[in-house]
Amino acid sequence: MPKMNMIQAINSALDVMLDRDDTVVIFGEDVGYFGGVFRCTAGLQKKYGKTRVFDTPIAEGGILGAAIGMGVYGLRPVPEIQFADYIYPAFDQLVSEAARLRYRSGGEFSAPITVRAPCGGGIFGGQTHSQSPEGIFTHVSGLKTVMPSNPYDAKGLLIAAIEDDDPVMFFEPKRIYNGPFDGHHDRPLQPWSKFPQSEVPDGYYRIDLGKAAVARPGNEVTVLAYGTMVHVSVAAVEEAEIDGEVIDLRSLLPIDLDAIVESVKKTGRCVIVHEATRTGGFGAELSALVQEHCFHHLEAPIERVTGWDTPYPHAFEWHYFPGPERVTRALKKVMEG
Amino acid sequence: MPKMNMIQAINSALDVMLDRDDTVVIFGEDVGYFGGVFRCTAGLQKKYGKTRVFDTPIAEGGILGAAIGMGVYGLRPVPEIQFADYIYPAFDQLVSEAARLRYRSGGEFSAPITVRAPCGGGIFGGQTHSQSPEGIFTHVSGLKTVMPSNPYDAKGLLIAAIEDDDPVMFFEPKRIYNGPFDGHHDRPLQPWSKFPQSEVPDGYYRIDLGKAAVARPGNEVTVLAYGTMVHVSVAAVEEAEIDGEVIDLRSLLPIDLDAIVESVKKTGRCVIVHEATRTGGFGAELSALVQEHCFHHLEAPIERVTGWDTPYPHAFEWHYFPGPERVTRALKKVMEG
Amino acid sequence: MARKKPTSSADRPAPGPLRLHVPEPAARPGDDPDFSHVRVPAAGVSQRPPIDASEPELRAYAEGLVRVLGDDHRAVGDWDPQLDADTLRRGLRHMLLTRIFDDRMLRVQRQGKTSFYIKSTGEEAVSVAQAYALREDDMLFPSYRQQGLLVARGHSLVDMMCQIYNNTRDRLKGRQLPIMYSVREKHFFSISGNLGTQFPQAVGWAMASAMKGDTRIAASWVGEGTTAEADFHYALTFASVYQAPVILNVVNNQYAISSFQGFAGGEHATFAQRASGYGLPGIRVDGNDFLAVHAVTQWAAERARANHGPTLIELFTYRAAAHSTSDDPSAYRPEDEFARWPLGDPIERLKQHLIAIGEWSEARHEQLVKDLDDQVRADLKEAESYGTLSTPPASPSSMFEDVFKDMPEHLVRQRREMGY
Amino acid sequence: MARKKPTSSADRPAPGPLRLHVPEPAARPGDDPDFSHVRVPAAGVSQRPPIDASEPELRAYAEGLVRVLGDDHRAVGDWDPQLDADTLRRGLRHMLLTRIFDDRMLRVQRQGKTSFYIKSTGEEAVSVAQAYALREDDMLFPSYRQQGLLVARGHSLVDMMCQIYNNTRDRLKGRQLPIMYSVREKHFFSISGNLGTQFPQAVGWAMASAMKGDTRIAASWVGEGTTAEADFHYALTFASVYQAPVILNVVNNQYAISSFQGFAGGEHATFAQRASGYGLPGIRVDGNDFLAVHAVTQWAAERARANHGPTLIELFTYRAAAHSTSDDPSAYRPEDEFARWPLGDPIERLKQHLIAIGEWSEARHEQLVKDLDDQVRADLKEAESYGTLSTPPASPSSMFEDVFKDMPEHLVRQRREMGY
Ligand SMILES: Cc1ncc(C[n+]2csc(CCOP(=O)(O)OP(=O)(O)O)c2C)c(N)n1
Ligand SMILES: Cc1ncc(C[n+]2csc(CCOP(=O)(O)OP(=O)(O)O)c2C)c(N)n1
Ligand SMILES: [Mg+2]
Ligand SMILES: [Mg+2]
Repeated sequence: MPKMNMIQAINSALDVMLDRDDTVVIFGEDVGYFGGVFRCTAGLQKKYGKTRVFDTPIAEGGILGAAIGMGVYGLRPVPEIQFADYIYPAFDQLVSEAARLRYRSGGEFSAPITVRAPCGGGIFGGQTHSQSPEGIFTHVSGLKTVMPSNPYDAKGLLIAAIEDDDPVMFFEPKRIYNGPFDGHHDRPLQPWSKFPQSEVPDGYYRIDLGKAAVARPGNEVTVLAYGTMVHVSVAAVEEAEIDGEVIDLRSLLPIDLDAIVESVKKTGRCVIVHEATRTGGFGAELSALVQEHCFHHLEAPIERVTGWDTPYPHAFEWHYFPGPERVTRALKKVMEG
Repeated sequence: MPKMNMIQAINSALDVMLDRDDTVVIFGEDVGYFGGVFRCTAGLQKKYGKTRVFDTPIAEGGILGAAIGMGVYGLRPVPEIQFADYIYPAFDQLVSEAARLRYRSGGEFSAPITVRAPCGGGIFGGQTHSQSPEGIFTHVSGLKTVMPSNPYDAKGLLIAAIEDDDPVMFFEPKRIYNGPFDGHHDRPLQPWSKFPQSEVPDGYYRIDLGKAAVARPGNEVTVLAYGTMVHVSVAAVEEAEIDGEVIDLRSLLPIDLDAIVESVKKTGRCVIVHEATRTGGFGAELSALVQEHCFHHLEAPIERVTGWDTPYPHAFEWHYFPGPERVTRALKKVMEG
Repeated sequence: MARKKPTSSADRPAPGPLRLHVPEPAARPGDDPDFSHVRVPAAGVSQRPPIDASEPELRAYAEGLVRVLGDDHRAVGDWDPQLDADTLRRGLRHMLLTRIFDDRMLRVQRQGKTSFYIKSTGEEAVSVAQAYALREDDMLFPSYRQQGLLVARGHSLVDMMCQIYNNTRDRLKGRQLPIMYSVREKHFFSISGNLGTQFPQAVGWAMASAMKGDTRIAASWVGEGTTAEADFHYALTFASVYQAPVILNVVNNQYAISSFQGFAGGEHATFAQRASGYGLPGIRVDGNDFLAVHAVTQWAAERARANHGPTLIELFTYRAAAHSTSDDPSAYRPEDEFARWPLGDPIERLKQHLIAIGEWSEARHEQLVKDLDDQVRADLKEAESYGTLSTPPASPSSMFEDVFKDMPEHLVRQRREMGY
Repeated sequence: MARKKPTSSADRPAPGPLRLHVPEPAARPGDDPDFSHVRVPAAGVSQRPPIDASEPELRAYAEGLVRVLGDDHRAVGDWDPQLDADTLRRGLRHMLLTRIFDDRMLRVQRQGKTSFYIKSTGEEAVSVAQAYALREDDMLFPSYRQQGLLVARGHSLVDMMCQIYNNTRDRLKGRQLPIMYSVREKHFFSISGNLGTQFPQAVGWAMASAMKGDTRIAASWVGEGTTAEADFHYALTFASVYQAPVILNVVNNQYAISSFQGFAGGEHATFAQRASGYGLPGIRVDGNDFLAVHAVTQWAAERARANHGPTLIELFTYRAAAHSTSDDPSAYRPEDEFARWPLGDPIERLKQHLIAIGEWSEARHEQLVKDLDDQVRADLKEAESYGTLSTPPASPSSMFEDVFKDMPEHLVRQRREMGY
């Protein structure tokens, strides 16, 4: 089995889908000839030609507007937004159009697009190369939102997203493109090749959207996380020497409520971890869901460990980033609570 | 004391501020000569001239971009977005610019703008004249978000918003412009003039942002609501014959956590009501906050009564709208739970 | 280099204070309508250029006004599309049908049978002539004021009425505001309430058609007010970069709700001129001249289909009715402006043309109006037999469908919570 | 009306399949650089128009290229701003200082002392000459590649370095990526990481200045790639509608990261031409010609200050360095393109001009380079004495400040949660 990091796994998913389905097209800023600023589309234009993989003007709203039109024609566009922080100019096309099209047309038209966007911080990118805007999209009816945490999942989920007949926001935590960063920024990053999730089949496979995975089984407390925070949470659980169960949500919408409820009912305690700002983040929804469905099983208040409610401050990146120390503190608190 | 409906109270607030502070300027689509599609700016251009109150191109992003520039110059712009549903083209200027400017410039520059936008449904406006996007903005660090529920508050909060040195999203629930709609769409609307909150002083006064109000005191359950839903909630409490305390949040960010916690600690039960879609809505944040701060006082799971996670369907407006019947059901459920 | 000017503008004499220019229309309520700023060239003076002409060669068309129907109601000049009399009569019929339909639907809205309506009165030539100049399977991305496209493509009025009524036969299942049609089999895209979004979508559709070596082109419409939105710029940029086979139409009906076209930039350039900045041809056409609209659209369609790229057409017309049933134009413009509009009424002009060429008469016209009125009444009756706003389509539980292709668990739970 | 054409295009013979056009630059890595498509008119041929000329009179300027410095290094023609030798030497000094600063900061980034850097190499005339043509208190809304504006306004390099280092003297308190300066006292607006947002903001600022009867104007800069963003369109629309006193600059340095300017629409029109579509003058200028840049900017500033409205200037130049320290241009363009760039190097050209008019020498130049290098080294030493990236400014608790003017309760709680 080939070993792939997350960039290679994403590239492989795109390659597989371009090959299987000639309605799949890929475009975005610098994705064509150059192969993307993170190299996720490297080699694809050469292999599939300029009408399947191409560069675009710097106009995220135009990219999405055109993608929707292509989707209506019958293609499956996979546009890239260079950084998730730059998705806002496309917000109207996403929220008012892609998300609403099937509904408002009574099912006559739809836009089966997959928007890929690198997200998250921890790379000293400053406030406009570090954001995690997933919580804005999960509030929008009609969009699916996915965030993988490892190469194997990234490929399987991306293939499922492209095959999905609804618009999917596919966020790629750039901090773990090369290895499962666990928040210990002062230690060397371990490359993906040292981990089993880097064993990625060359060919086609899919992971259905809406199914969580248990990243680390446990009995004492449930940790809900996704993306980079899965690795931070696993590290924190190990370091706290608490038998925590870390659930990797993978898909935020649809959400695997059954997996969450089952785990929390078992453990009676819950910590939610995400990198996005706290207020109104997806952690709020998770907290609400857990207390709605597990109220009588909860033995302590649900804790949220998140980015602070500030922009991502460049020099204080590691104070902002919700690292293992903060997760550990929350774990201890719920164990006492 | 003059009697004002909400439109008149908003118009009065704008009038007072235009008069007091010559840096206040008002603009937007159809707000100048015509006075706004809801008439909130009627007469103001005539009174203050075309360089204080004027029409704009149909370009919400341009309106906000220009407003920020004016704010940087030293003005206090009060742009109107014709419907909250049309705010998305301005999203980037709001999120990446207005919200971040003070922070990223280390306090050198800021944009003291107040964005007025009618929101909410119940007027058969269909999916693009009915939305309640406040939950998207409360997730954005650097923005304040306000929603009044009556004429007196509307004027006092709008004046405070305009005087605020940070950007404020000021959402006006259009369903209650003319009277305190309580969700009984099959009964005639009572005009504001029949209610004490329509007694609005002509002159200057302000209601500080971040302070909730008790719309109806009670002991058995706390209902958290804002905008139109305050009236729906009060009606539901009365009809359910439950001694509920309805808290009118007025300002979502900053939020009056003390008032919420105090009430829930007293009642031990909580129902959250908003018109926006549920998943990731502001209700999720409220639910998370309540369980974080009142966990040991809660006697039943917190309930959320919200718009469904669909676009606002024109023909099924009253099935979508979270009316008193649904709130009553939730109240009964938490009383049993 | 003998004389030395001051080295920095800071040394120059201080100029006077700056002033803000705020556009002002020529006439407001109470004023006499004033269209003296509208230059109306004679019909027939503009030459039809070859379809592969380059943008610089075409630049004059963006400032001109293509007109075919002269004051004597004869078709003149190079742009005359030389349509046969049957086609012209069909065009007249479709324009009239659109107008009668609009009038009738306004009335039912006033009766409270539906919540909202938007008329296209005065702009019927735009939709009908443009539909005629396109192929039946070219894809249309309209705004809310091109109901004439559906009429011209022979779509069932009953079906349109059922959408307006949100009744049991509403194909959009009660989800949309009246007139926000979507008619897939007529290649008529779902209308959005958000202005302008369809413009880059049409370009994307056209790009896809080109990618796939198809022969179908796309056309889209926005109002002149909407040109200020980002989507207009995206559409022109993408259309230019990829030379997409698309026709981008700006219907300049002089108003955007209460704002005259000066607030969209119309004081300083025509809307067709916007195109030249992107290296695209912009053509301005008398939007009330059925023949001119047809001819210009056909030219643009041929150009696009032959891989010579996109065209922006400005259709110069006048919004004769209120913006919508929520609007009262007497608050912001003189009441009798339409009567003084220098380009007249598109229906009247085509009628007079047909009479002038001996292919029509007042009597036949009167009969046609009556027939169409009867047809609309009959259709309305049928539509009402399927219910009006108070008779919603199917079950409310259907509101949870089509959010996604397959209903996710959380919507199933919410539907159950609603009692289904 | 004898001959009848087919009545609908549907009856015409079916055309061939559509094709998508995807722009392709003239040369890729491995190819010989090819600038044969760049037309370079001789210096001095363009006439300086009156500042109140109307847009149609100015249209040719959008396709031309204003040039003052001839091949013989002499200043020729009507646009010659006739700056005195001191000013020219100061300009040379500021351009050189910018370049040396850039080179030095790239080096410290490579040493890991900061996380990121962006050079402006080859584009120094844009910032420096434009700053000279404006008043000191005109408001600047730059992109990330106009550090030369700060240099020209005499801002402290140490202060800039401290921001780049995010050290204890970083006036932005460690919040921003390096080079995202904000310098209020120099009327230099906070740079945004989001492309283009400053463009409509500059227009809004200028509108405010006009509303208040002020005399200060605004200027803003975007790259040619950024013209595709909505904000470019908003800026031009609002500037046109309100005739705002603003200068909107497009720095066409041929590239947007890896994408050549064809992906922004440069194959079909110049970027200056965009302006004409809005009824605004667009002027294209040799961006590597210090005198031409100064002259055109001064013209636009006089025009704006005299209430004749906004101007769009396209500064035609070449991005000699990588996009940023995160970029490697050898992957997408020939290595030796800059050497073959037909408009040369702005510093070299001004130097040769000064030599040609007898106001400079190779020896003085060498000395100047050395002096500036020493200055930058000394400044760097001072800046480093306040720390580098690993020495953050103040306490991390400051990260909760300035989100709002007054810290709301929830941030106080979060700060406490962080341990402060
Ligand atoms: C994004 C957005 N902003 C504002 C509106 C509200 N609105 C609806 S129609 C309209 C005027 C449009 O004018 P124009 O483009 O000239 O088209 P016309 O109505 O004249 O056909 C406005 C402002 C909207 N629907 N969408
Ligand atoms: C909204 C947004 N989209 C994308 C980016 C990523 N990005 C940063 S610079 C750049 C290229 C800009 O090119 P251009 O406008 O030509 O300016 P130049 O770098 O050449 O000066 C891109 C795509 C961004 N910063 N903001
Ligand atoms: Mg219009
Ligand atoms: Mg560039």
